[in-house]
Amino acid sequence: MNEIYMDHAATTPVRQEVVEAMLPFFGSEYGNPSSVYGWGRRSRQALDQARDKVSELIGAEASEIIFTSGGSEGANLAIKGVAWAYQTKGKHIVSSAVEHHAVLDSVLWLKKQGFEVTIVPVDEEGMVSPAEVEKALRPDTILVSIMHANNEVGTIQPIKEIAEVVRGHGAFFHTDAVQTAGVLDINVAELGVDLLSLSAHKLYGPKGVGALYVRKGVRLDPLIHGGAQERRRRAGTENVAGIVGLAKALELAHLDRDEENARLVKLRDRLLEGLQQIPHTKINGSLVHRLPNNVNVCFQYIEGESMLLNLDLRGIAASSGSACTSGSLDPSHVLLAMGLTHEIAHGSLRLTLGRDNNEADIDFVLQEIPVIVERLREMSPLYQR
Amino acid sequence: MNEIYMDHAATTPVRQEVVEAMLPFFGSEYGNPSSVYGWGRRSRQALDQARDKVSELIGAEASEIIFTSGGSEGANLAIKGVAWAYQTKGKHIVSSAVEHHAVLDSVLWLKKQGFEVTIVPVDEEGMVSPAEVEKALRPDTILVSIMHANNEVGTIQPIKEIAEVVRGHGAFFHTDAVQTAGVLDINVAELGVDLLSLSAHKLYGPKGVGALYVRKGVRLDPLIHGGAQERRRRAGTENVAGIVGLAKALELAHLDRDEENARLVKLRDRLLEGLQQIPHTKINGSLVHRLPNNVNVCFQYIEGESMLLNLDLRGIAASSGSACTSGSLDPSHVLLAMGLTHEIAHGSLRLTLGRDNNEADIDFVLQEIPVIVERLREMSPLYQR
Amino acid sequence: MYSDKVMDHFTNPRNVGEISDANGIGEVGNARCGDIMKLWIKVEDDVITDIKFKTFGCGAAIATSSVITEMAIGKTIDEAEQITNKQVAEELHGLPSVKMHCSNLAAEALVAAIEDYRKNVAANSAS
Amino acid sequence: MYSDKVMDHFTNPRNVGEISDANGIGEVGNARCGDIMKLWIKVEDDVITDIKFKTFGCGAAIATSSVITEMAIGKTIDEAEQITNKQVAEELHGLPSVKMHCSNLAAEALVAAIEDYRKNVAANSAS
Ligand SMILES: Cc1ncc(COP(=O)(O)O)c(C=O)c1O
Ligand SMILES: Cc1ncc(COP(=O)(O)O)c(C=O)c1O
Repeated sequence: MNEIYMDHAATTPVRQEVVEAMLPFFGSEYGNPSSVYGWGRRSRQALDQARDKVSELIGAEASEIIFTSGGSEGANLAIKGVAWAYQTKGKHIVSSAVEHHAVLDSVLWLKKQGFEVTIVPVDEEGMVSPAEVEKALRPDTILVSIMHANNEVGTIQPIKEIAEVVRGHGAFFHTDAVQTAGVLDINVAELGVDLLSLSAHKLYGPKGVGALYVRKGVRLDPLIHGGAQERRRRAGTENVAGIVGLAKALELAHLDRDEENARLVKLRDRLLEGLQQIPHTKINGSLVHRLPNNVNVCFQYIEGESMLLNLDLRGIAASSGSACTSGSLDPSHVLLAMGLTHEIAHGSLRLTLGRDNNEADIDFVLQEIPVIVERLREMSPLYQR
Repeated sequence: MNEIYMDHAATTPVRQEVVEAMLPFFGSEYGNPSSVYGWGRRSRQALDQARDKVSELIGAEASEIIFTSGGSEGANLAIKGVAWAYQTKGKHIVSSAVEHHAVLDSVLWLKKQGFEVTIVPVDEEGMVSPAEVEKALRPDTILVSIMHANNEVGTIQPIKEIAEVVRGHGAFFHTDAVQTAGVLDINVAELGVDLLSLSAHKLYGPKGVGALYVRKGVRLDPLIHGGAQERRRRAGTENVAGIVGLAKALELAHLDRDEENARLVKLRDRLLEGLQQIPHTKINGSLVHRLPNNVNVCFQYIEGESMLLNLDLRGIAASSGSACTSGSLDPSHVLLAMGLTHEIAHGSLRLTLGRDNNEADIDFVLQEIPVIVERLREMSPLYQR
Repeated sequence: MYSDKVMDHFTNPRNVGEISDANGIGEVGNARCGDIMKLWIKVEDDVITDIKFKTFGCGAAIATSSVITEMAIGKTIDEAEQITNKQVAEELHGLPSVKMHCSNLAAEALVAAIEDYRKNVAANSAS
Repeated sequence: MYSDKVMDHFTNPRNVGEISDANGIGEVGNARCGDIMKLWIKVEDDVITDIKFKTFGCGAAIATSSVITEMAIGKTIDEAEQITNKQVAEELHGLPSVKMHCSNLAAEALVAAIEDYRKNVAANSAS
């Protein structure tokens, strides 16, 4: 069976060039970058080069990059690190209702520890408005965390405008750029953010490695204490191979970003158009401020996981905001925050395109989905023709 | 120039079989283990198998293993996680003066957050006595963290005895087994510990991955909040390749552990004996309760980093508790805790052997070191013949 | 994640549909939680002679609905009433632990249908 | 980590040793911090005509000791006194930032030696 992968927002394959860049650091170049001898210096050099590359690609300085174990650690470090370091200045944090759980749950845990939290709502397209953020800010607000683009519905937030509002109030601003790194421009000066987190495995790099940008002058308590690595802000022997892979993947992504995005937008729109032909179907998220690769729809009267299983039986890999895929009872908090009812939110399907997809894939998917939807609706007690 | 690596306590090369086990998970098997489709299920299966293997090798159940980004994260999660989860029960933590900074700095940070800490001293061999631990325990002690073997001087602690003392008082016991995993028996039931952390790159696996054992029933607040991975105790897309590599490396280590240890002990003792011929030399750590691969000596009148640089010029990779290698002013806290003076502690040299070392390496090192020591002493204002 | 037997019932669900002259109908779950099961039974001489279902829900919900129709058919209503969610899961060679509670409503739906049948019988004999 | 020039001075340190008839000796640092530098100078007509050092310390400590002997020799003591730790680091094409403070005591050792020389001269002329 032909397998078609359409879940690039969940993770991406590691590009061959990236694997090749990593391999020496599993082989002969295994030195600990903290060591003074040859092996150590060569690892250190690879690490320095990776740091230079990543910082350059996001418009930062090398000293402003902390390598992490991924997007979740980056968000946790940004949020808890700033909260702990500035708790004497204030204990109020602002975030949005559509953040990834790495952000939301960090913020909610801090709440349990005595911080105060305001969660800003979104509109029906999943958009955060700068005015709502402004309303939420207080004199004791120390940090605002709003994601760059949403991982479920692909809505791109007005980060620049929000950053301006936040800066005006003297709070720090973190953005979770896990879904946009390698896709959109994440120049930190342009965006005006103080902290930005990204993850390699979402941009054709390896799993288990990421980076956190921290603007010079912003203090952080470490999440992981210990050795003096990463300028004492993140202890632990560096994942040299992974970090080299991250830098290579980000570099490759930038080489043909514009062409690739244009190609993806075409495929995406073809897919969106085709899906809209299915009756009782709702497109989720903004059609204008949208990631080039994201399609998110709800098919009324059916449940997402049974959709996914049927797609899988036909070799199509996709994802859902269905409660059943996460083992919880509630469907996607993102779709609910956008005002969808539980019933409809349960029937969501996310298809996220990538480098390995082409028109034939889209056409195959558009041929299969209506059949599956029809079959499941036939089985549904909610559906009356 | 022939390069001889004698810093296996710092990091180890990844074994070829381990790299081969990892490769598929960079290539075709890139699925996110949380996904329901084929790619996801295959990644999940690899993850489950790795978890089964690791848990089996340490005498635990699969559900008791949390995969981490390394030894530092493991220690931080164990210590802060238990501290946060049980802070209403008590706020007192006990550790030792010779712990790795991942443990020491976690404990000291908690102190800043309002916990109370007792640091147990060690004897001149770097040994923690169960009686000293007992003395430190209080009714409000919630956690004790004592390392299994020390990374600098190789002293192996009486973990079983300490664990018994701690259990008798109803506190939890964490051991940092980063230096012993793959080398000594770390059966958690035998040892009687509640938490145990290990790191892949110290046992011929990849950097940036580790495991934390948490006995069933011990609660932990996550260090990294977010997705439901690792039974909600450690969020973030799993480093599948790294985890597979960790399991493979631990498995391989167990295959010939006894033979390899016997071989290393012979090499180690040959090295120790040779170094003792050099005048004004002190062997550090226990000669009886010692890691099979660890040699740690102080050469009076000279400083460790200049020693390392000279060794490096002859192709020998080693390490030192010298202040100058860490950028601090104080030499190794471990050597100072063992009662060495600053002067002598500055002149320490650590040689840690591994699978790639043989007798010829030992003889070469024993030929070079006396020359270097003599040369540096000639240059030293402290040395009078 | 799912056993082969679950996948078999998911891909080839038995007894999908409605029974126009059913004498018992049970519906459990709600759309809020993402699972609704509706069962139609035809009971003759206290024996379930026909049974059909419609389900809105995940793979486990569909498979448990399907398998319980096979387990119930030919049984007396007293016997059928004894079927537990646990037995349904066992008949499917197990369900993932996260699915045990939220998506295994089949036994409850069957009980609801039998109760509905009994009510109908009582109403008919009273009139 | 270290520049080639540092490594050159570290591997081939210039002017190691003592001067038996030195007329100025300077010693700075302490063993506690892991760095001790001792400098011997021979001054004739206010010019440093010979200089030697012994150093206990790391690579940077040895290299800075070595290079300052080259920088100082042939200079008048007034000129030599002006040499700063920063100039020593520059002469070595830079030092790692962690080494700038703890291991670059060379200029201070030279100043101490010159002061010792001045004291000796004063003492001699007084007697
Ligand atoms: C005893 C000990 N604990 C913890 C660590 C930290 O492990 P990692 O570098 O994998 O974070 C190390 C090594 O650096 C160690 O030797
Ligand atoms: C928006 C967003 N933030 C954070 C994360 C977490 O990244 P990671 O899985 O690398 O920890 C993800 C993906 O899982 C994401 O999509």
